[in-house]
Amino acid sequence: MSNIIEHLPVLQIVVPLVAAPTIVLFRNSTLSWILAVLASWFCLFGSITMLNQINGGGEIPTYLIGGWDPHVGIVYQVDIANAFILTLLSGISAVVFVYARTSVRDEIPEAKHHYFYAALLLCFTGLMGMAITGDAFNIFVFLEISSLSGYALIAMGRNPKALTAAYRYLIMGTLGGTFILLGIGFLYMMTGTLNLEELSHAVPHYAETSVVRAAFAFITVGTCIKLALFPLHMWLPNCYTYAPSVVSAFLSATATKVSFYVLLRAMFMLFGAALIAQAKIFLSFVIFLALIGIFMGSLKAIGQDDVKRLLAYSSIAQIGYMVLGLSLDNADGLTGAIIHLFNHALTKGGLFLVMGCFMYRLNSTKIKDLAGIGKKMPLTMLAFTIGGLSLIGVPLTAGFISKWYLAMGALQAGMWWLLVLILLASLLAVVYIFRVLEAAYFGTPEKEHDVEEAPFSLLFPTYVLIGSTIFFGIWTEPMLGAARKSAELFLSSGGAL
Amino acid sequence: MMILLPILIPLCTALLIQVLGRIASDNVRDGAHTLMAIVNFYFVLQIVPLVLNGERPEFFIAEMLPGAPIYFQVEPLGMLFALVASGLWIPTSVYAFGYMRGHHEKNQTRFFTCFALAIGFAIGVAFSGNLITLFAFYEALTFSTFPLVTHHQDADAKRSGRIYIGILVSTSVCLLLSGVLSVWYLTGTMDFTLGGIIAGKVDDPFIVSVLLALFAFGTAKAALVPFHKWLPNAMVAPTPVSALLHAVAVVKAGVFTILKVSIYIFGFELLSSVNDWLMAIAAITILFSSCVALTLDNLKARLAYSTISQLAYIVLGAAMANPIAAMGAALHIVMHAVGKITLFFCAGAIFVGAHKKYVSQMDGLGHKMPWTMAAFTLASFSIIGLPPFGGVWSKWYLCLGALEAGQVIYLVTYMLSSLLSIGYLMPIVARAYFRKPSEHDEEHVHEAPWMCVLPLCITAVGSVLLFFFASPIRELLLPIFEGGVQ
Amino acid sequence: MEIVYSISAFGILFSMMLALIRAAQGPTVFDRILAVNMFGTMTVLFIGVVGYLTNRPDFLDIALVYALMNFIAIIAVLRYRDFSVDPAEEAENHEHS
Amino acid sequence: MIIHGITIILFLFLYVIAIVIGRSRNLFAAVMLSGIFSLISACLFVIMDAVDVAFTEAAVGAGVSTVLMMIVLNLTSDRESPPVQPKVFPLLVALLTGGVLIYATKDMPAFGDPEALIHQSQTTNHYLWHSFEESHIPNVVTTVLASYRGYDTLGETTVVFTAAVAVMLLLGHVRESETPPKLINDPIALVGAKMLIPYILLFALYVQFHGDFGPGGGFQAGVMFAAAFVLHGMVLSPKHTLKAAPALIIEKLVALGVLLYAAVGIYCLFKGGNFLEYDVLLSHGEKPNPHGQHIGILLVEAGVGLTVFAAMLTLFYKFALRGKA
Amino acid sequence: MSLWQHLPPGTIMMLGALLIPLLPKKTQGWSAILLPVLSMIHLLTAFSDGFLLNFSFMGNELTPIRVDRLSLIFGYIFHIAAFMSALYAAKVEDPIQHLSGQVYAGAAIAAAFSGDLISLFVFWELTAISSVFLIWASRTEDSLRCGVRYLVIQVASGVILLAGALMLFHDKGTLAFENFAHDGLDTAETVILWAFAIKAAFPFLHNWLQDAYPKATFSGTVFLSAFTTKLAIYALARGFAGTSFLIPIGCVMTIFPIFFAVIENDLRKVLAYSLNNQLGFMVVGIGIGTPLALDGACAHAFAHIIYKGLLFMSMGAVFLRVGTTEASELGGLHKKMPYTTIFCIIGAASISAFPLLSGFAAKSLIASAAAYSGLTAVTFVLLFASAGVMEHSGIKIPYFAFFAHDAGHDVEEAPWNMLLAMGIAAALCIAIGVYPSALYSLLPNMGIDSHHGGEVYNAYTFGHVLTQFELLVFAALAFALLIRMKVYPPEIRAINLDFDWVYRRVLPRFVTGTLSLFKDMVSPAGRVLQERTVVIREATSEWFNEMKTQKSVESGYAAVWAALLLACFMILYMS
Repeated sequence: MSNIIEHLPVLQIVVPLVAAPTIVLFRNSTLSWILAVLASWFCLFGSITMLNQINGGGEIPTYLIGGWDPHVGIVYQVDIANAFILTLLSGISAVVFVYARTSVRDEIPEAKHHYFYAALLLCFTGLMGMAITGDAFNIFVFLEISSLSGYALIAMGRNPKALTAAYRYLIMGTLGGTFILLGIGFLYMMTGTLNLEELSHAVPHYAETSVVRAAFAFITVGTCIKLALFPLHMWLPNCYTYAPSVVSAFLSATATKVSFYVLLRAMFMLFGAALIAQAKIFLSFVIFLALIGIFMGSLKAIGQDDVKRLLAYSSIAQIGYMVLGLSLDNADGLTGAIIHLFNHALTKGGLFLVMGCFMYRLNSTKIKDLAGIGKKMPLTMLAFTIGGLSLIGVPLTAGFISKWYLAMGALQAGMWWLLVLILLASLLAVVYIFRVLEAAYFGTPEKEHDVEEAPFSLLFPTYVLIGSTIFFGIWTEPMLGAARKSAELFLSSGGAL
Repeated sequence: MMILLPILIPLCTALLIQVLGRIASDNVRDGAHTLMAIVNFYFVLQIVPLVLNGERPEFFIAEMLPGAPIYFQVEPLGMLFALVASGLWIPTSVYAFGYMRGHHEKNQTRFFTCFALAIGFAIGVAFSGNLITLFAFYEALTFSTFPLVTHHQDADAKRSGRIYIGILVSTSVCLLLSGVLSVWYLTGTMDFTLGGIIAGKVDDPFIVSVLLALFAFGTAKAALVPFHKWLPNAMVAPTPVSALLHAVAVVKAGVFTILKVSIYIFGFELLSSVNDWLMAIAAITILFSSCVALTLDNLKARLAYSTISQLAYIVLGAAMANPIAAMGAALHIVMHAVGKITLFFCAGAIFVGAHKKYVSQMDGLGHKMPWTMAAFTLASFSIIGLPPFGGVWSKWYLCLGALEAGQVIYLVTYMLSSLLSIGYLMPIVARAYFRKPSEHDEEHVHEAPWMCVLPLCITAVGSVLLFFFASPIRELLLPIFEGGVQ
Repeated sequence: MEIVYSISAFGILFSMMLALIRAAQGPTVFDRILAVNMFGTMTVLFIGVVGYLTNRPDFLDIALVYALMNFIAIIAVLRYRDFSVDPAEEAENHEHS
Repeated sequence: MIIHGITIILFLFLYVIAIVIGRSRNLFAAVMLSGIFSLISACLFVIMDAVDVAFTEAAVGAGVSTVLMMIVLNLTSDRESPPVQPKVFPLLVALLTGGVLIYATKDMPAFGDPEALIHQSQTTNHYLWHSFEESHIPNVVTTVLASYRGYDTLGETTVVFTAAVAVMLLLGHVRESETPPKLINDPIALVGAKMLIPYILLFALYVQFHGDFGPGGGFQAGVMFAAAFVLHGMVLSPKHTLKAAPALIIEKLVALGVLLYAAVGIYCLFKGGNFLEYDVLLSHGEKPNPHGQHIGILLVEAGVGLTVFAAMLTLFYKFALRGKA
Repeated sequence: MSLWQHLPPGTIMMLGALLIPLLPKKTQGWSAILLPVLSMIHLLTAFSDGFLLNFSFMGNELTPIRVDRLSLIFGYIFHIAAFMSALYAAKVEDPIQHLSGQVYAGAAIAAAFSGDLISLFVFWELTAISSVFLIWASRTEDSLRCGVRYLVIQVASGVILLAGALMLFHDKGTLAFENFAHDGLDTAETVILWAFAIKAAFPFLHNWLQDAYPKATFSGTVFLSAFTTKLAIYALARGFAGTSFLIPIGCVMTIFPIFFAVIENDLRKVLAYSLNNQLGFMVVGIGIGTPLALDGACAHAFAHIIYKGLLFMSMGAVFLRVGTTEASELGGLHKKMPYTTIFCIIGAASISAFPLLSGFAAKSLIASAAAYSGLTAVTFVLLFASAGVMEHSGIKIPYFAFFAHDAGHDVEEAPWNMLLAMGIAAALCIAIGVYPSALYSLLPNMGIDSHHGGEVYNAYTFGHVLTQFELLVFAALAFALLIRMKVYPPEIRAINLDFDWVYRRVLPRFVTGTLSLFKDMVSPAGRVLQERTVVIREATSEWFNEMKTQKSVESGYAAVWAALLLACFMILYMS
């Protein structure tokens, strides 16, 4: 333990990983919460430190777990993209875990609190692990951790439908996980290595083999299931709708994002160089899927009566944006995808936290129950408004930055029509956000409900996230810089996909 | 920092109002509102000497996008717009005080909050130092005014609110943002630069035309013809909103944007090669909306169409791509603002005092509401462009600009529009003064509360004063148009 | 020796097949339980044979585990299967499927 | 050649079973058959020389899974409701996925092909040729599992822990059945089981520690340990077992196992090494340090065993103590 | 330069007028009389011939005050007219009329002293704005509409002036209001001429006059008759003196109103037509453009303001007392309103150019000037027109109003202030007629008759007087004859439409037509869009509902999708 900084990469994972069993050991609600929060804060501190270091031109030395060489053991190789995602994950957790205290007390039976926090931490650990690791199989292991805990967390929703939702997610998730595992297995079979770095060098040599291609297909579909790309999104709406507020917020902000990151990594670092010839047709196919996802998600969001569900569908649309950025295959588009990943996480996380506030006070997130709530819970509603604006992509909010870059990407790719579609789609966001705003501010409640403003312990974390959407919409340098560098890293490491 | 104050003060005012709305009496809240308006105007005035001295005070907030920061810079045009918006905020705040009380409106705290926000964003538009900042505040302005449009919360208000937000946002996102993006993509900069930034970078007239179309139609706040519908719809809002926002701040933000884009993004030289169709559209807008105004009975709707037509004056001025016309356009922002705000004030005062909103009901109001109708008359003259009212000067430069551009037809358009505006404004005056009021009115009509009447008298007098004291405004603007005017 | 091991291996496989058919067909619960039990036994034998066939006698460890597990599984079936259902009905059900 | 023949026959069995399971609406039959399925696959693993996997498959797939599934069947109906989606869908899924998989085999190196890169790679070579000198453990699988890729194993242990947490989260607060299921009134089973349990436990310990030399290790041992308790719970009643192994303690053991594993890693940090760098244990500074490796592997295997055992038992408790809905 | 010299003449009236509404109702009218007096004093004391005030404003060099003889004579007469009108209206209890009347007069005066086109435009428009209230003040439905029409046309004149000024400024860089007729007219100057032409009621542009004047209040008409058109005459004299094509225009102007006047029933409208006809004389004078002709135009304007004011005053008195000026409703008032009758006859005689009355003194100047310039035809036309004037104004007005058949109105004589105003006007008519050289001395060229060796023109030569008498006698004969033979157009209550159908009918139709055209063009698209959105909404909502109902199959479908996608990607990667 000579230098904690030196071990930061692994501590990012180990600290929450250790915290989870510790929580189970102590079986105390408050203590669980404190431990979870501390763990997430530690991770946030760690990832920011690493991000700063890399952003400042430094490098994080490859971390050899068990002291073994990369080709023998497992290594953590933190680059800018890793650090970026880690910062996002731990940042979201650091806020959501704080928020969890009040919300969990409201939604989860006391006796299960410690399990809940343990699962939350495990999920967090899994996602962090997927993001940081430099080993293909290790990705799968952490995917399993995050998925399993995710299923359980979703099932904790009060609505009985939460169980079914979780079950469906389990089926789909397992399918995805299996596909990914198959893909990794195939790759290992052909190359004899699991180290991503080595894989990326080795795979191009075997790009022509059916095994590697099948591996690519499996990994692509597997990650697409996990990130809920249209048409593999079906598990998502119910999960986000019926999960406990904290879980909705946490998963919506992190789970799909990490999957996207994995897809990104696989696409650019493994497949990119290998499949140059297939790039064009492949990309147009993905653009097609992404666009359908964007429009379908937005359109369905418009039709929803439950705001959580609405947000869930909007997530599908936003995922479409990210994938779109990926498939544009240029620096701006990719930057857009990565920064949208970040911004959307903040925004959607914040919005789901707002939903948590409503759940706490109203026990419902149905639009008709929210009628006229703007007056009773002005601060909560203000948070929703800001988040909604960010979702729409209004300037000075984070959402704008990402849409900007996506649009620039479309321009750079010479696709004017795409620019138009992107902008049109963000109008759909206006429609569904304003449906809620209209009801909340200008609707007349069916019956006068006597509710108060959400408690500070909920509002504060909500505002941290919501505020950050504004902060990162104006002071974009650190994150945008990281996103851009990540994009460049991806583009240079795999060649142009 | 100093130039940030006029933007921040209204935003803080919004906050203050929210707080006061909860803890203090309504009078305290509204008093604070007025006070802050005055303070704000004071700070705006502080900047004027700097700008007159040729300085361009600037303030850098953050590098939002690399090379496209959130950045404020005060140049004469923006200074002018800020002066108008913040200056007219004071009478409007007093007026709103009286109006909202007189009308027993609900949700007044929200109203004043959004109001202050809108002013802040409008000044933000004015002080924007580059296109992206301008776009940001333009959008913010849209959203901050939405609650004001739907203020009454009834079905009508909601419907109008949807149209309002629908048109404004869809145009700004689909067209204006595309335009901004394209400019950025094509030129790599978005800073406002005298002489334009596109010139020299893009030479295909088709692309320039498309860009121009994106900006002209994207700025739906300027209410060019296919996208003008939101403005009449916005009239469901309480009158102070119609007055300050939908006659001054919001719509002027639109034309201000077009003006700025034409001067600083396209540059006159480039613009003059592709401006034909835009001028035609603007001219059509002028005539069309004037004609529509002639047929409307609802006073506020009529004024709204009049506003559309007057806005198109400015767009036409901007489109004519010469310094003189642009000067006229800039002047018209001021002149029309003062005139139109008075008209709306009057419409509101009539609503408060007489509960009338249709022209056909306004017989004989002049005797019961002498001050209001006198102000209405004066402001009408100003809108028509008669001397000795401020409207003359802007029209003078606009027409001169039309000649400069070699477009006599648009000179005729301006002239014709003046006549049409007589057609839709003067009958109201005539009715009010020279028709017998109905017997019912004898008892129920009374002058609006003094808080409503005082501001409208002030602005009416202001429209006269602007005729005599227009020179400073010209002095202020002259640096932009150096060499073009005289 | 190898021949012997081979023949026994195939013999065991054949018996496994028979057990399998019974387990698949049923039609009663008892048929299935018995078939599974028998199949487990066959597996133990089979692993033993294969172990010798491939010269890896340490596979017997595994065979041991199988025997244990087979026992436990059968206990579980007995313990948790509700035998109150009429076997005939069970058979009928099977017809339908 | 013979082996090939056997393999083919076993695979045929697998196909048949899979199809029968797919077509059957009788869940009891399906459970029985899936037990057989896992036995056959275990045989296949053995033939493919993946004995550790076969071990696990037998213990978990054939044993504990069957038990748990029986318990579940006991709680619900054993008839599957007719499917909602068109029947052609599952076929489509199978065909498409299978098609891709079959396509993938086109360029696949032949099984056991010594020229295949997987056998030629630096990684494999290191495992095969250097593992003994580095850890003095003859079973390469154990070294890879617990040391080279010990971090993955920590992850897998965490997966088990996660599963346990998930189950506890979902079933943590179930009402216990009011009328406990009837005891098996069969003295043979009772006596047989009672006699067997100590040997199972002993065998489990053997598996735990024999992992260094042959197939076995924490995972398998944990399952065996749990199997003994499960047997106890079945022939007597889960409530009796609870007295021997209180649920609360077992739950804590799940966590403790993971903690033990992680603690080893963290201890390595404190000793100045990297995470899970066993070389620093019992170190005099030399490298490689087989003693350190050895003790490290022993400890983490213990952790794994602990977690797996406790997790399995927890699962059993949660299900077995649950009354029929 | 004192402060007073910075105030253009007439501004005192305008500013003072603003105070009128603040005074007690009874005193408003009386105090209004003071304003022209004060303003006159201001004019006389502060300015002298040749005074110029230059200053720079909005980047333009402006000359808001320029005093020369041409402007002075109009300044004087405008003051006189304002005074008379104010006196006439003194008892009216309507602040708006006093206010607008004074502003109107003041603006006209100021316009006459404007040295540049912007100032001219400002006051030009101000006359339009202020005068319209005098029309509206009748408070009838008719007058309200008419006022708007009037305003539109007046402002149109203003904006055309503005356009012309702009074009001039753009072309030549000057805004000076000088004689534009030196070297032909270019576009800008033509445009300016059009502006003047509207106000001067040139043929086909004249209808506002006959439309509006009869609809104004009885006192308002008096104001109206004095300023607007005469200001235009001033402007023409200043800017277009010697523009020869004004001569035929003027001739037409003198002739055609006669016919309309003869058939018109409303006597005020008759007067309005006759006003038009009188303007024709002045336009001819300006068109001829010789110093004498210009003097004639000015003198005629001067005299005309007085006698036409007088006639309108008398008709106003009738209107006030009887409530109408329809000839068919009037008659026999001479017994009830003897003074008014007398004053009216003086006015009528004056306009008919009886010698010893002002009309004669003025008109003969123009006729002579025409004759001197060798424009024989013009001279004859003017003669004919004079006869026509006699016909409709000189005889018809007094005859039908005060004599003819007795309509039996039992009314009082006009109030004393009105009589006084009429009296002053009548006195002036006579004074000028008797002693024309006083008027001549005020003229821009002092009435110098260059044809007769540079002496002041002498109207009372034998030839002049004789010709005039012959003319008058024949006209009177003709009238008597026509009446006798019952062929004189009867007084029918009807509105005679002439050119004004253009803006009464065509323009509104044009507006509504364009609008409906627009609607036709735009609304189908809008409707289609609306329908489409409805259709889309319905379709999508159906789709939503469908999607909502399928629940349990989702994961099954998802698996199928996954497999399909897998195959797709596989194919893509293989290709």
